[in-house]
Amino acid sequence: MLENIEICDTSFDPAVKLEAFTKANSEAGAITSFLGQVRNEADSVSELYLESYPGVTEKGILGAVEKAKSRWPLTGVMVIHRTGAMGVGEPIVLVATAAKHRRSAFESCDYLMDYLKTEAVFWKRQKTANGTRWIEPRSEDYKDNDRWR
Amino acid sequence: MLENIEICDTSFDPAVKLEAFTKANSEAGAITSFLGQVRNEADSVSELYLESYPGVTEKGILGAVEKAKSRWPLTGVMVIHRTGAMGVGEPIVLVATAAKHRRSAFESCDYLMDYLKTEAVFWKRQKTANGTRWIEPRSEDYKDNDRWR
Amino acid sequence: MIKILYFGRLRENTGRREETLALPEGITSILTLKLWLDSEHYLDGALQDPSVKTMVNQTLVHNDMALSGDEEIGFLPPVGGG
Amino acid sequence: MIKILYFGRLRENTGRREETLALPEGITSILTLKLWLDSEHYLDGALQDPSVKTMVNQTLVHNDMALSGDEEIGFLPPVGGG
Repeated sequence: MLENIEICDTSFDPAVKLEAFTKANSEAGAITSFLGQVRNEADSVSELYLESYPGVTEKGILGAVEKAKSRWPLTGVMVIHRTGAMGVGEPIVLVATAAKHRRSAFESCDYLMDYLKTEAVFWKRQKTANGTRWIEPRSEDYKDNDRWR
Repeated sequence: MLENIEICDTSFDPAVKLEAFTKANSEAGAITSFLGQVRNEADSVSELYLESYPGVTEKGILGAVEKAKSRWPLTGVMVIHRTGAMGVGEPIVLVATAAKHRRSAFESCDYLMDYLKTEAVFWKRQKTANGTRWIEPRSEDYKDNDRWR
Repeated sequence: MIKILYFGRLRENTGRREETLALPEGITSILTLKLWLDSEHYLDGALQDPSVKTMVNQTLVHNDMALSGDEEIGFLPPVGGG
Repeated sequence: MIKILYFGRLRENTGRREETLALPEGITSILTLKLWLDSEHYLDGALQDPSVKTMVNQTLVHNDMALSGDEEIGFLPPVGGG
């Protein structure tokens, strides 16, 4: 079982990370990945800032990864999450899962993203033309996350 | 709308393809990708061979991409599919979708993979220790595909 | 002349990827062509299998499709990639 | 000494990321600590908001959790990353 969880406060290159994950899982039939990037919004988000609770955040993600592993037969999991200040187009989060069949890979990746969006211990502040605001998960995010209960 | 559909009879590098797709979709919030590779099975698949019906295969995939675009608000779609002979660990298929929110990206990628598995005009032959056999979609594949009707 | 394309296992059944021939006398539809090819290539009913689909000029057709003798005909066993 | 960590908007409400202090006299639980901090930092009830969760030594606790004066206490507004 190949596992890689990283919380980093400087930019990462999703292509490099995913290539390493793919190489390490070259005999898995199916690899699903999700990349979240800072969007270019109509009201022009110029910056996103994320903070974590060091120790607690990692432990929570590790718990979600363990749940994913017990629910789907995975051969590899990778979760990389940024903290700090990010500009438009910068990667925020990269999740990749590897399994024999695609259903397990898709569902576990989707599950981990729902966890990260609604339960992972991060706080997110958006800077727009109208100032800054702390943003919480949307009701759709909570609904998505409820699918796995 | 960034769109890239390729059917190629020589190996491709998924990292390079996905990096280009990600660069072209740097302002999308969400990118989901799926990579299918030749599995290393217990009964030792040593080779997978895929053939297409040139013209018909591309047209079918284009139709599925159009359906995906009408169903989800996508900003980019990429489908790359191998034909010919492939060894264990070699990429068979890479699908990536980009959207504002992750649900659209996940579902459209999942949808396109179900299409490719069950409806795309390919034929697949497996070479194992016991000889070769033509393989058809599993009943799970058809069931997965029925989710989108 | 008609051009016939065999895919997947049908290529192995017939021992060929494609063949080009004049439409034999009396063969006027997909159904009669299939029966003729089946006997010609000793296919043991492989083309009659309901899972085998037929395309004429790259469009799916039924068995009663009439032939003029100037078509591309593809015989497609169950498809699936990925 | 107790170490108090403020996250997200609470950091802006209190104007600080963390503070270390001796448990004030009479403050024996999370509930009384919250009330004391609220008045101390003019938080207008921000810590009392039911959406704010509390961790003692990195474990979620309820308001009635007793304090000994030697803890790391985190106040967490609603979380969410990605």
